[in-house]
Formats: sequence, C-alpha cells, structure tokens
Amino acid sequence: MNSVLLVAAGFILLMVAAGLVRVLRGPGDVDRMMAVQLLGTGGIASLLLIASATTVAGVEDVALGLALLAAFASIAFVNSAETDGPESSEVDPG
Amino acid sequence: MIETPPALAATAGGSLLVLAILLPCAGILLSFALGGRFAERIALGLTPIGLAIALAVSVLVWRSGAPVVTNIAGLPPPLGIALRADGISCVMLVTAALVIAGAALYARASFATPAGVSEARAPLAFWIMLQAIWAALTILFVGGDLFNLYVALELLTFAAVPLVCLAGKPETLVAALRYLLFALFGSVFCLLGAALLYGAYGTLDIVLLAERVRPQPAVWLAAGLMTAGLLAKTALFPLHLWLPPAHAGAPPAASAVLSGLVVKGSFFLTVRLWFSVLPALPGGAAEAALGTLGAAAILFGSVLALRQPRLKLLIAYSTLAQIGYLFLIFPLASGAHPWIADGWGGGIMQTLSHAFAKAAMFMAAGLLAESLGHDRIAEFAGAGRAMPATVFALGLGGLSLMGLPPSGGFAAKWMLLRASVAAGHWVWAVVMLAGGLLAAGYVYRILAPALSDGVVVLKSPPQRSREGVALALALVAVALGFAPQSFFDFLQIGRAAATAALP
Amino acid sequence: MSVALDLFSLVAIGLGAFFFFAGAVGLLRFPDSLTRLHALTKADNLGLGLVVLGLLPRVESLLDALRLIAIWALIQVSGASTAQLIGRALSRRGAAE
Amino acid sequence: MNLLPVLDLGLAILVLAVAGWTIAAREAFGAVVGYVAYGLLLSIVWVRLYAPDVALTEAAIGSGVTGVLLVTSGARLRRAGGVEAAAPGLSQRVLAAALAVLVAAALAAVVLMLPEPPPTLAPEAREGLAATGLGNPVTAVLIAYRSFDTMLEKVVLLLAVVGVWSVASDRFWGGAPAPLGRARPQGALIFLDQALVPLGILVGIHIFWVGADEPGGAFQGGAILAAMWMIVMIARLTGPPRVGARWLRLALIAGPAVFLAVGLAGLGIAGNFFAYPAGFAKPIILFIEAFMVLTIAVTLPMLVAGPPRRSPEP
Amino acid sequence: MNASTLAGLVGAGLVGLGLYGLIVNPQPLRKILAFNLIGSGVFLMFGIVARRGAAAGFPFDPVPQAMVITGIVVAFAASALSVALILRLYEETGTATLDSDPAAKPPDDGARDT
Repeated sequence: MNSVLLVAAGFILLMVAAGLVRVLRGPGDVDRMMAVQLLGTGGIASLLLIASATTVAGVEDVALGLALLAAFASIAFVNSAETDGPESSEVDPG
Repeated sequence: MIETPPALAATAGGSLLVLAILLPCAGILLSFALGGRFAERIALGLTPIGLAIALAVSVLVWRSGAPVVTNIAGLPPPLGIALRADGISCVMLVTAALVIAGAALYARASFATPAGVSEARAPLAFWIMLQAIWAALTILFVGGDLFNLYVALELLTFAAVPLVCLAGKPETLVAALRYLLFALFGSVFCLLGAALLYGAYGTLDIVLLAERVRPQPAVWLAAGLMTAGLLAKTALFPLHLWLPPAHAGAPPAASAVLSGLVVKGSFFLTVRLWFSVLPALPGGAAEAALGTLGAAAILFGSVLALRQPRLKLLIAYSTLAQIGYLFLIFPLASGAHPWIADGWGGGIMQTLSHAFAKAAMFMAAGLLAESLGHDRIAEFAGAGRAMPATVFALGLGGLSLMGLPPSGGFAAKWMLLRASVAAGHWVWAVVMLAGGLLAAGYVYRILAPALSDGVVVLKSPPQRSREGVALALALVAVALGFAPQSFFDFLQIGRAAATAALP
Repeated sequence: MSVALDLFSLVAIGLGAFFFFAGAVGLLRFPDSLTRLHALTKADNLGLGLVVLGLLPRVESLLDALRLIAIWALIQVSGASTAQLIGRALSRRGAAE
Repeated sequence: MNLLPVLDLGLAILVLAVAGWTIAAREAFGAVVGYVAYGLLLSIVWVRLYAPDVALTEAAIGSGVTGVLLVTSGARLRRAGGVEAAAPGLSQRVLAAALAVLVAAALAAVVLMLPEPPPTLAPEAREGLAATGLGNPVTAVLIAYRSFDTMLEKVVLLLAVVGVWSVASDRFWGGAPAPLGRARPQGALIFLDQALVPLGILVGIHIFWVGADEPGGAFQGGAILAAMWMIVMIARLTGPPRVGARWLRLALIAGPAVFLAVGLAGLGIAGNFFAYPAGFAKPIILFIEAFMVLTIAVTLPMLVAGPPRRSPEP
Repeated sequence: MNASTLAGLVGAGLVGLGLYGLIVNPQPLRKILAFNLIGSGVFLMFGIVARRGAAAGFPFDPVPQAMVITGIVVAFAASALSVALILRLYEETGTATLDSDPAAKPPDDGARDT
C-alpha cells in the first residue's frame, strides 16, 4: 500500500512539475501564477501522501501551513500583477 | 549533570561578558520603544558603563593571566554557548568602547533631534545603530561559538549598512547596497563554513574545535570559504570595491566607527579562525597567501589614496592600505618561530592604533568639511590657521598611518618590520617601507595645503568639544606608541598553548 | 473491511492523481489563460479533494482527519477566490486591449 | 520501499531546475515566481530530511513572506522599465561559472566525505530535554540551550526594521508605510479574507502552541499570523500602522525585551544569565514564546510594507 | 545514495548556482534572489548534517535544525533591507542598477553635492 502512495505522490509531483513549464513559457504573469498554484496544491497532495507512507511527525501541520501560505502567495501575486497591467485610471472610469 | 572539562569551565567575573553584550542590546530596545531624544540619552548614558565593564574584564584577565570564561545559562559547550575574553579581546573591547564613546560625543551636534519634533529619522537610526555596532563588536570580540559569531556578524551588517546611507543621496544608496551585498555574501559563506565544521566535528565551539580539528578536506574547504567571506567583509584587496564609497559617503561620526571599528570586527574573526580554531592546520601556504594579499592591499590602497582629490575618499582609500598591514599578522605570527611575538604584537597594535587614528581623522575631516563647506584638498589653504586643533588631529592621525615615532602606528609597523626581517620575508619589509612612504605622501598632500598661507572663510567655526574628541582619539593613537612590554605580554594571554611555550 | 477501505483509498487517490494529470495537461495545452484557469480549478478542487478523501481512512485520530479536511477546505476557499481574482484580472486586461 | 530514492532524485532534479530558472530567467518577475515555486519544493525536501520544523519555517518565511516581498517589489520595479541593466561580458560569465562550479564541486566532494559515524549533539539534547519540560528538541535548542542566539536574532530583526525605516524621506517620518493592496479591493478578496483569516489565526496559534512538544513553535506560528495580517492589509481592510505609533514600537520589541528581561533575571534566580529556574522552565519558555509570536507577527509585515511613505497625521 | 546525501549534493548545486547568479546578474533584485539560493543551499548543508546526526531516539540532531530556523529568519531580514534600499534607489534615480565598476568612476564624481 505504501508504495502505491509513493507512486501517486511521485506522479502528482511529476505532473505539477510539468505544469511548471508554464512558468517558462508564460506568456503572461497570470499563467505563471497558475502554474505555481497548481504546484502548491500538488505539493500539498504529495506531501500528505509521503507523510502517510513514511512516518515523519507533524507533516500534517506543514501541509496546513503550506495550504495557508499558498493562498497568501497567490493573493500577493494577483495584487501585484494587476498593478502592472493597465493603470486603474483607464480601467475604472467610473 | 555532566562534569565540565577544565578547558570549558566558567571563571569568576564571566557574567561581566554577558552584561557587556546585554547592555547595548537593552539600549537598542529601549531607544526604539521610547524613541526621539531618549535614543541619544540612552546611548550616551550607556557608554561610560560599557567602558567600565570593558576595563573591569581587562583587569580580571590581567590579574589572573588567563581568559575570563562564561557559559551562557550555565550550559557548557558543545550544547551551550561560551563567551571567552582573552588578552586581545580585552584590548579590542576597550578600544571599541572608547571609539564608540568618542563617536557618540562627536555625533551629538549632528544627530540631535531637532527642536519642535518629538522624533526624527536620522537621529533615531544613528543612535540605535551605534549601539547595535557596539553590541555586535562586543560579541565578535568575546564570542566562543561560530554560529553565535555568525549572528553577531549579521548584527554588525544590519547596523552598519543603514549608517552608510543615512544622508539618503543616490550615491550613498548605491554604496550601501553594494556594501550590503558584499556583507551578505561574506556572512553566508561564514555560515557555510560553520555547517561543514559542524558536520565534521559536531561542535562549533572554538576551544572544542581547536582540539578536534585535523587537516581534512572539509576543514580546508570550511577555512577557505569562511576566510573568503571574512575578507569580503573586511574589504581586503581584491574584495575592497565596496569600502571607499561606503566609508566616504557616510556621515563623519558613522565613517569613524565604520572605518575604525567595523572592518576590525571581521578581521578579528579571521584572526580567531586561523589562530584559535585552526592552529592544527599545517601552516604556511594559506598564511602566506593572506600576507601577500595584505601586501598588495598596502600598495594598491596607498597609491589610490595618493590620487584622491577629496579628503574623505583619501582617508577611505588609506583604510584599504592600513587593512593590508593587518593581514601580515597571519604569516608573521603563526607557527612556532622566535619572531611570532613581534608579528602578533605588531598586528594587534596596528589594529588598535588604526582604530583610533582613523576615527580621529574621519572626525577631523568631517569638521573641515562642515566648516569649509567642501572637502576638496586643493582648496584647504589657510585651514590650518583657521582650525588649528582639527588640522592637528588630522596630522597626529596621519603620523600613526605613516608609522612615524612616536605613535602606535610606529610601534606596530616597527614590530611587523622586525618580524618580517627575522622571518626572511624581505619583500614584505620593502612593501611596508614603501607603504609608509606612500602614506607620508598622502598625509603630506593633506597637510601641505592646509598649513599653507591663505584665507578661508569658515561657514561656521568648529565646535570646541568636537575638535576635542578628534584630538583625544588622535592622541590615544600616539600614546599607544609608548605601550610598555607588559602591554604586549598582556596580548599573549590566552593564545594557544603551542605558541606560548616558546623559548 | 480493511481490504475494502484500502481499495477505496486506492481508487480515490488514483482518481485524484488523474485530475492532477488533467490539470497539468490543461495548463500546458489549452490555448488561452481563461481555459487554463478552468483546468487549474478542477485539479485544485477534485485532485486534492480525492487525495484527501483517499487518505481519510488511514488517519489515526479524529483531529488528524479534521486537519486533513481543513487543508482541503483552505485550498478550496483560496483556490476559488484566487481563480475569481485571476479571472477578473484577465478580463480587465482583455477589456483594455 | 525502494521507490523513495526515485522520488528523492526526481525532487532533487526539480529543485535544481527551478533554482536554475530563477537565475536564468530573462525577466525579474518570472524569476520571482520561480522562487516561490522553489520554496514550496524545498519544504518537501525538508520533510524528507525529517525536519518538519524547518519545513514549516521555510514554507512560511523562506517561501511565503520572502516570496511576497519579492513579488511586491518586483512588480513595483518592473514599472520602472529601467531595470534592464547590461549583462556582464562572456569572459566574466565564464570566470563566474568556473568559480561556481569549483565551489559546488568542492562542497559536493566534502558532502560525500562526511565522517562516519557522524558526530551529533542529539544525545546531549535528549538529556537536557527533561529539565526544560519540552517535548520538541528544536524548540528546546532555540529557547533554552541556545537562547542567546535566538534573542540576538530578534534584535537583528528589529535592526532590519530600523534599517528599512531609515531609508524613508524625512518628511514622512512617523507616518505610515504605503498600503500593500490596490486602491479598490475586489469583493472576492474581501470574501477570501473573511474565510481565510480566522482559520489562519487559529492555525497560527495552534502551530505556536503545539511547538512545545511537536513540530512548530513561535517562529512558524508568528509567521503564519504575519501572513494573515498581510492578507488583511492587501484587502485594504486595514492599512499599515504609523511607524511612530507607540503600540507598534512596543509590539516590535516585546519578544526580545521579554527574552532579555528573563535572561537578566536568570542571574538572580537561577545563578546564570539565561538560565531558567528548575521546575519552572516550561511556563517561562511559553511566556517568552508568546511575546515572540507577537513580535514576529508584527515585524514581518512591517518589513514587507517598507519605509513610511505617508505624512504623519497631526 | 540516501536522501540526505542527495540533499547535500542539491545544497552544493544551489550554492554554486546562487554564486554564479550573484556575480553575473546585474540587477540588484536578482542578486538578492541569488543570495537566497546560496542561503538555502547552506541551510540544506545544515539539514543533512542534522539528519545524519540522528541519535538518542531523535531522527535528527536538533542543534543544526535550530540554526537553520534562525538562519532563515535572518536571511529574510536581509532580503527586506535590500529591497528597501533598491526601491529607495529606484525612487531617487528612476533606475535600480549598481554601476558595474565603481573604481572606474572618476573619484571626484561626487563633487556635485557640495
């Protein structure tokens, strides 16, 4: 059973890593951010799987922290990326 | 509890070492919380107490003839952190306390919180950072654990960098940023070295490491990485690029501390590394390489100093050259040779006398720049008549840089010269003499116009008290030239037993 | 019983892994940002959800189970909201062009 | 179980590849995005090294807060357009590469030659653990055995705050830093805040609280609380406080000040600076940690917010 | 090869990559990024030392791990200070680059400020 979990963890990691090619290609910041967000979710999933297969105490808390911070990072991304787009004066005329 | 081996046992008076560190730390926290004028008052109020502690530690070491040791929380290494003050720690502690006190008195005029506001940016930052530099140096001088020393190095970086750009001008910001990058590179390499040493020996305590270190690849790599990092922080040629703009761009009181003391912190750690942690390494090549870099720095820095048209930059470049002398301590004081006492005494004496002389010169240069409105050396004519005490302080500091008697610089260079002749290193002797001549050249370049006839219009006459501070520090640099033999014996307290048992 | 649970875990985790695969493929192959966003949300929701579901039978205490569910919930909330934010950012950019 | 090495190898390659991207990316923002991904991957590596405490810290500070700091500043700088500086010439790059390869190769060689059996302080740490009353040895090292380092590191953080503030314009002194978020926060962001922040605060406190016995502690808990405060500021539900505010000053020094006070009191009570009286170690440690959580939670956002850029209100 | 040795090799590679970036990259922000890579490489070195030191019932030696936690916090503070300096420089000058060679600048360049 454990080896199945590890295979799943490795597979998910591989998939989200492939998604990281979007970071290379872009074209926009938004695409890059999405790749990182996928990595965050996939990283948490594989972390949970690895934790279940091996025995490292406290990994669930690490995953919990990662989940919070993944949200945090993507908010900061969106916040910064938008300011770099069209200036608000053009977009929000009202 | 496990029995503490005698080499790690705490001695009487060890608490003073912790107190010496906690005092400026508490000052930082209080200054920040209370803000405004309190920062200045706290910093000024703490300096005499700190000086008293430094002197008390020195007396203890002097009386017992052995280092003062304490284990923080009573927990001996390897698990706990030890602080140890030997002979050179004591003289550095006292030097730091004196120069910091001088800088604090000197800075009162330029970093007073202006009337009408409760707090201003530059004063608050200056007084907090001044205390932080003091705290960091104190740890560097007495720290016994390499990771603790790494934290102290970072403390020093975070305190020194903002001082460089207190004026906020673009060129000082560039200087500060470059300084920060060099310093961060330096500390992260020190940390890397520490990781390797821990991996090899399971401790970062200096005394325990000295017992366990063997000539192994891990140790050589750690030594190389840490030394490279420390050289970048000390601005030894060829990693010196950051220093002149940083030291010349800072406010004078800060320049005095940066040039006089801060670079000595990382130099001191280099000395600790090679003489206390790694004496077991079969010597020669590494020490000779450090000495060669030092010799190159003497020539390079002096020649560049000669070409500077502005006083503060000239003094900053001269720091590069004077740092070069420090590094001659590595080839001239290592191993078991009859000349190492001279090499050691000369190297440490150079550290001390340069600290006082350079601090005095930067302060005097600051006064000149404030009163004349510029620091272009070519337009100094008449300054000597208008501000005799300032120019006299500049001259006395220059005396020590040149290595003319009577001065600490003379004693230092004479001993280093004697050691290198005894060791058969004629090249270094020649370089030192050439460095002295070049120093004479650049000091002459300052003094000749300043002492020539001319009429200057002072924007404002220099404050007597500030001139007094510069002069007093310059006089200490001169007075060091009269240090008796017992002073040099004191510097030997706590040196590794291998070198102490010499004929 | 334990065999059935194991089987359940296997199926859920396998399905979850498949959704990550689908998310990655979508992110790489879909032509524009908005459709890629769609693929991403699926992976976020279902991929992690199914993995968590598959791991639930294996936890030892209720607290651990709660923690797993909290992790999933966190990703849901943040994933949904950031998707909305990203979508708006995209449509704004589209409007400005 | 021989699948694990394959997983490790894949992870290692991935980490190095993403790290390489952050160096090689043509554009700064893309590099920063890569760095955040890198931090996430590194957290998994730390778990594989049986270092969940470090993994949490890396996730929270190394990748999370540092990532946000770099993303925010990268976006600001990019609008400058002037960030494209001339790259150094080929010869310099070849030299740098040679140096880098040399250092990396030497390090790799030393890693392969580390001694067997490896030296360790784990037995000593185990032996002292009973006296501290803690179950998490990492917390014991941080707050008991090497508390001096930790106290100094808090002072370093404070100096960083003073250093960041010191680059302000004089006229803004005492005022507030620029807001972190956009002028018009979106509804979705506010919803996210309302859902995420209470949960995040719970998680932060939980991680601090379990830190005495399990992975976690003041650093990690404080960093998560800091992230929550930053989210609130990004949504413009509240702005960064004025740097002259008394409560802010006190919050910024609370951790090191309490630490220092307890350390000083140690001399009188337990005979040594930073020593804890026997039997009371654990409550004292938790007391210190509570203030450290507060200080970290306030310090990290202030470091990200930057120097004051608003005139102080009268 | 076990996980800790592999992580050590990754650490060595990260230090090398970061060092290259620190020297070669002209933008200060990218230099900060490179510095952080070196930092995490160094932390991994501590990490493998800690993992190798598993003993007395602990799967790791807690002392190096605690040092890493301290180090991560300090590295963040360093990044924050650098970023503040870079942004301020950008505000003042409109660019955020370091001159490639300060020594090549004529030394009396600063004469403007008097």
